[in-house]
Amino acid sequence: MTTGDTAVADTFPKLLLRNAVKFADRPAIREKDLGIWQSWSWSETLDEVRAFAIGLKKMGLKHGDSIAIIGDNRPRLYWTFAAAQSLGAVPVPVYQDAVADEMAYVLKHAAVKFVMAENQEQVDKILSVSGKVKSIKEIIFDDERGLKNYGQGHIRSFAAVQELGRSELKKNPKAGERWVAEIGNGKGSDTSVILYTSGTTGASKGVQLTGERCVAAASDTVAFDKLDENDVTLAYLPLAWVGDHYLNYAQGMVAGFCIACPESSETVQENLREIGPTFYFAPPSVFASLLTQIQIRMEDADRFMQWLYRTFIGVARRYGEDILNARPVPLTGRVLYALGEFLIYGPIKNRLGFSNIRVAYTAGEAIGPDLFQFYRSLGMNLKQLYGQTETFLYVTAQPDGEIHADTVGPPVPGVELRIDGNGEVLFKSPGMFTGYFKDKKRTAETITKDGFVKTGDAGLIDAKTGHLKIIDRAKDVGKINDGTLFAPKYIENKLKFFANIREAVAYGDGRDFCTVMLNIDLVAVGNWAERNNIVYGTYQELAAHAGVYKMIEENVDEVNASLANEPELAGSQIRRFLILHKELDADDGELTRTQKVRRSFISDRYGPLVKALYDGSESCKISTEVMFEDGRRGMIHGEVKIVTITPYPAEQRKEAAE
Amino acid sequence: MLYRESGLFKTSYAADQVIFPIPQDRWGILAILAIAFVGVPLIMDDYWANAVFIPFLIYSLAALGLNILTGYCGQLSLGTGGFLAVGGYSSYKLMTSFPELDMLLVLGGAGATTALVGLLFGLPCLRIKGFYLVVATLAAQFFIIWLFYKVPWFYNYNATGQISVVPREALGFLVTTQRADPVVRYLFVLSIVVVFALAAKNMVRGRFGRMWMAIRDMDIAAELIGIRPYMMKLTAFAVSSFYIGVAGALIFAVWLGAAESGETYGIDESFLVLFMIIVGGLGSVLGSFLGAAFIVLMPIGLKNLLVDGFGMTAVLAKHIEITAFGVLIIFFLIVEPHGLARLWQIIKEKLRLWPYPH
Amino acid sequence: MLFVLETVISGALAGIMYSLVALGFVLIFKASGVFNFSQGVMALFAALTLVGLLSGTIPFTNTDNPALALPVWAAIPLTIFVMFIVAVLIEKFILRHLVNQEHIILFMAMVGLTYVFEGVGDMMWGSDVKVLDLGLPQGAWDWLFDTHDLYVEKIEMVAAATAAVLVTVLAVFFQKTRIGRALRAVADDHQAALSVGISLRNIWIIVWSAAGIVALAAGVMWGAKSGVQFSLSLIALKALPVLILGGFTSIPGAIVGGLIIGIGEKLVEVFSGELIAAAFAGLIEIDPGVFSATENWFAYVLALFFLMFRPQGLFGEKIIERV
Amino acid sequence: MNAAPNKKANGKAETLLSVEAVSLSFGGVKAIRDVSFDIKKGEIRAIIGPNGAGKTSMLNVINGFYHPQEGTITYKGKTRNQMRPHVAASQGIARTFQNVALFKGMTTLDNIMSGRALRMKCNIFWQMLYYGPAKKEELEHREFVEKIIDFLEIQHIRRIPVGKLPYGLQKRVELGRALAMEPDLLLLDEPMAGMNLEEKEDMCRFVVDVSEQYGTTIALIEHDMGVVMDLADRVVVLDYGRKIADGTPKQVQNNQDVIDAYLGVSHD
Repeated sequence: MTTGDTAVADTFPKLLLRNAVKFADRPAIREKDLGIWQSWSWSETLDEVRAFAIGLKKMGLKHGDSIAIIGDNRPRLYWTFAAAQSLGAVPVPVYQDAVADEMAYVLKHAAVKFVMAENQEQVDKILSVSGKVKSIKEIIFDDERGLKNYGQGHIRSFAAVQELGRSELKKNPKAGERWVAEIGNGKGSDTSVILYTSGTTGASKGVQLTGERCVAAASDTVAFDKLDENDVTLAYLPLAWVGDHYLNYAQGMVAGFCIACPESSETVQENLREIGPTFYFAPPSVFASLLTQIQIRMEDADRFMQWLYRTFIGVARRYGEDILNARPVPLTGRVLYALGEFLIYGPIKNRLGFSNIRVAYTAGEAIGPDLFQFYRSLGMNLKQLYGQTETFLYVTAQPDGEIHADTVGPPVPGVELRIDGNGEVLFKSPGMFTGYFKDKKRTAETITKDGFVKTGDAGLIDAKTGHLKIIDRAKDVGKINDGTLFAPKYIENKLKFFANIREAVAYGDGRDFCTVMLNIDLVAVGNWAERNNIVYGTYQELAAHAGVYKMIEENVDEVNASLANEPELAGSQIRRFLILHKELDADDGELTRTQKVRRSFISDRYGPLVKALYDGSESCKISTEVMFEDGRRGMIHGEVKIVTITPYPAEQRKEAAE
Repeated sequence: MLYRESGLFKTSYAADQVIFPIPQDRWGILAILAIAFVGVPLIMDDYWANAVFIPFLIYSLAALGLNILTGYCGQLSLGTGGFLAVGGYSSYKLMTSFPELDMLLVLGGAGATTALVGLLFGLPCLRIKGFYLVVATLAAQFFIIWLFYKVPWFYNYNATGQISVVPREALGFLVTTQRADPVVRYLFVLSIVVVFALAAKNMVRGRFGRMWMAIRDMDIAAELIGIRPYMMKLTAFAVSSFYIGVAGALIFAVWLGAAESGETYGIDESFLVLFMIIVGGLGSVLGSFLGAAFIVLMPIGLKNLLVDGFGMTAVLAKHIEITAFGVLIIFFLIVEPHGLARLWQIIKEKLRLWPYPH
Repeated sequence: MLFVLETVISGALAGIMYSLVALGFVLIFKASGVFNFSQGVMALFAALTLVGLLSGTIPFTNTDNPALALPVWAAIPLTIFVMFIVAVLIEKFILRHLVNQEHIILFMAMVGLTYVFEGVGDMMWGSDVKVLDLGLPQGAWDWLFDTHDLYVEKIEMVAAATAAVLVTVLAVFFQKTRIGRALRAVADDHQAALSVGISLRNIWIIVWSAAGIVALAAGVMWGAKSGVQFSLSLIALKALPVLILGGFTSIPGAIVGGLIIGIGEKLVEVFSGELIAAAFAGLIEIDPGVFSATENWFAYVLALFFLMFRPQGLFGEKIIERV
Repeated sequence: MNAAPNKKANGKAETLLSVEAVSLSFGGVKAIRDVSFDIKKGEIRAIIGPNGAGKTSMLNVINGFYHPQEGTITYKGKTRNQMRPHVAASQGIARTFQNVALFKGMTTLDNIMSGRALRMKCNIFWQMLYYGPAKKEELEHREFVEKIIDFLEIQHIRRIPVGKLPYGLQKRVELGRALAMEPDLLLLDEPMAGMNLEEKEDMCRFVVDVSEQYGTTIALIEHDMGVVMDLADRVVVLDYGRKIADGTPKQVQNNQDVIDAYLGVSHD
């Protein structure tokens, strides 16, 4: 078997061949299945991939064909990436919770020939759109349950394809060598994967990434965070998202670490605890909901335990981050912190599954400073990064010891960064994409003449630290009629840092003042309601409750106080707000699949509410069409109250700061 | 608080089914064993051996035996005293008939004999359930005691009607009579109890344990999934009696050195062992130990407190002890019918969830 | 032959004692499904209390003050009152906390209660053997002895009469009175009992008081004959086979069962040794003396055999298993 | 697990069990009167009827819990009228109960493992050592049981004592225990009783999946007519212990006697 080292291995299949020798018996992938963590070593992984790849070849998958991969994080789906890449075919992961129509668009756009689907649910979806997507020739499924009677020629199981490959290997001893040779001939400049962005606006775009660039980018960050074959991650992020492909698949291949697939999406928390990863990524929302969970559970604890918790969390706030950053800390602080580690931090990290974490990242949205510091003070090395699909994730990341809640760190090694005239962040990176698939026009719009990629995000370089700070989407930054700068996301994030507020949509560009629409957090507010004996049946009822409004009003007021502190933004204090009568939902198109707000869509959908926010009315009737989980449609009707708030005068900034 | 289970995962069923899947538990058990085998012998003398450690260990063994029958298989028995007597007397007969026999074999023989007797008195369980079975076991209790009292062959025609132990060795160490070193006697009993406890744990966590518990929880359903209730109940009788027989032999040969059927192995013993498993926890190996410790140690503690501490007369202390016994039993049944083992489980669960309340 | 008759009569009279204790069991079992293992020691406790009151014992001091001694007519009602208090305490501290528990748990609680009775009884009244003198006639019944050459103790005849009266009263109570019917109902269905308008707790108190009175009767009879001492509590164990024979819920069963066991064990005790020795004569030498003290186990073995063939008892109903 | 014979395609499947002229009475009460019907291999056979029609008694007769006074039962070609339940179990008859009959003190895993009782042979001495054959056997069967747990989607309650589970899950565990026996004939006594709509749908799916995936023959009692019409290949209707109709769901639905029985027309 040919082996190469990283310098030569410029594609993932080559890395797989290397790992099968270099880390032969070390675990490559695990999956919680049938009650235990089924594990495959790197050499076993190679066997599985080889059999499947040769089976695929036998079925007619060729260089340049594309194969869609749809499903949860399963070893066989990961192997499909490697197997396809080994044949020069292009894997196209698709969000598994996408409805059939969304899926059809991607499948059609990528001219998918093969589909690897996780289970019956996905196979059924594919079959329902197969009329529209003529390019599909073969469907392969992983979980055989319920698919027994789908035994027609072009639908077969993963195992059957592997069987095909194995019998070929047996019949034809050269097949294995030929396969290895084929990998050796694979070019790093070939497209390795096409990742479709979920697209905050318009139809999704297929970001083409090449093997050599992927490997280069991953190698840089593996070195940056000193990851090696002893690390473990939990692979729970959607396969179709760049984060999973980068953090788990690419870094796993480069560093040779083990990725662990949870039993199901419901058991992620539990599986996380079992696996105890050393490297972990989660968006801020996950960290926020974990913190909420901790707080809620601690509220039920007895008084001694609450006292203990509060005391030692206080200790952690005082000393924790300094200890983590290796800054000088008085001896008493160290002793108290060690005691806290034994009594509180250790157990909490243990409950969360964070005991073994060496490096954790968060990204995607701004993270609340309190939230960020909470985890860091517990001794967890949580850092921020900024990235995009187009750059194969990393643009900037915080190095150990240089951590700030409000920055996303300096550019990672190899990345060039610049901010152009209108504040937009541009970069050039080793992992950069080669273009949008079948979309020259938008490719040209995004890549500048000198090879920089426009991120569409507005940001600035912090003068003191040299770190990048992201304010908002470049195109979303606007002006209030009086000329004040209006950064909606900045305001929204400030609101969302309150546990009670789940989503916020701010308006103000081209208007006289700033207003917001809010979603309350059903868990946090529901818990509050329970403690205060407030009975409610639905989200709508709870959201309209006068007590809830009062509580939220206080939160909004605090945000205003903090905005009043910033001269540029004092004018964009919130004057009026309302609490939406339904939760914003990706199924209704209000959020993207990555849970980002689709601002313009929401403005259209809730036009009457936006109008009411500015016409001074006290309340507004609204009817909204919603889609239920089973695909049925229905209407929600309601009357939404609107509250007016007095802003702080800008001169009060000093007092408010105290 | 002490538990750190994050990062603890099983990649095979074998690893998932070990007795103590959590490392902290494993270390805890190892520490206890180390103390028991190395630490305790350092302070061992005749008083500690005879008053505390040996009775505790032997009763743990008896409680284990009864727990298999009552706690796991759900068959209530008040014949423990009688079965202990069978163990004691058969060990005596074996020791006197075969002077060369190693004590380990004597114990095995005593256990086997008791198992046979247990089987015999278990036969009615085919038709009898619940309280009615208590009668069968009481019949065993009284009949056996009567037999050993009335038939002189059993006590080798001694004028006293008692049986007295003779010096015997186990693997070359003298373990019986007062001439034996208390450390040796203690270690001998300890080793036997550890082995039997391990075997019991293995049985109850496997196929037999499940079948016994199935019969305990719902015998009709058990039969409909193919378990033969009669066979399984008899197995439980046999295994349980084996344990109790060995315990009975140890009571006679290693602990007391002499025995008389009605005195040593009376109906009170039956209740005592039953209390142990109630207080300790029905259907729990750990509970058998906790229960035995509690029932053996409580009177000692109470006596020390009342007689030495408050200067009460021994008679009054005895009465208070009896009352306290009754009150504690009732208290346990009301507050924690699943015994000390459940209490430990709750504490352990709290430690695992720490600092969360649930 | 006369000796046989004498043995039978003596057995029957002992059997009545068993019946009295078994009656207490039945009462409680019928009404609460609780197997009151402490019935025997309750009899002991009742008898001790009575003796204590009669001789003016100051509780917990183990000293008598003759000035405080009560006459029989006052001591008996007072003892009954004490048994009522005991019933209230048992309900308050034990039964109400164990509602809906499994049978084995209730049974064990009763065993625990046995210990409490024993300990408290000893502490209150002292643990030495007491003589109970109620002025009941002692000695043999001369008339029978003179005319038929039968030796029967008067006290035993009194016991038999008392038992007969108690049984009759209880039977009437259960059959004819509203409370009695409620008590029967409660055993089958707690809800049904509630609909009669008596709270479950009161029912328990009534039942336990009644059982206390029966225990007192048994304690007095047994105590008058053999002195009040710990062995009295052991007749509780004898009541168990009686119940097996008679059925756990049948009052007549308790009586008949008591008689069968009383007579049976006396006959076996007296004659089995000789019979067996005779049967094996010539084959092996058997000392008839070996077959003495069979009273200890005969009742259980008889019950055991009985169980094999009629598990529901003489008067119990056939159990149909359902799924 | 045996492969599924494609029953729909083959109308003349062989008979697995036939009940002939069976009568059963308790004391004077006649629970079943002269009932005959058969169950074909691989089908889902429903037994329906109003309350007290003798449906559960019929199941009890089939698996040997009750012994009919008259009539015979032929199972796998062998005729019998007396059989102990554990013998029925050993011949491949498994069942669930109307009121869940689980082992309450045991976990989900142990409950389903206990369904493997018949297939585990290791003696008690190996068991005491938990080593060698005993361990091997435990692990093999554990793997099998895990597949059932996965099949029934009850992974999250694996280690929870069943007494603490909600009713719907208990029913699922009970089905799991029956499946662990790898039965040829599965008797389900009102598998959906007391469930909410969602649980019912799940259970229906499991029953269909069991039939398709493992090819198990199923006889089920069910009150929900909708469920019966969806699931069953053939239906037998009992009323007051008598058989009043037998046929496909459609035939039975249109049968006048059945309509009368369900509407409570008097029986004189």
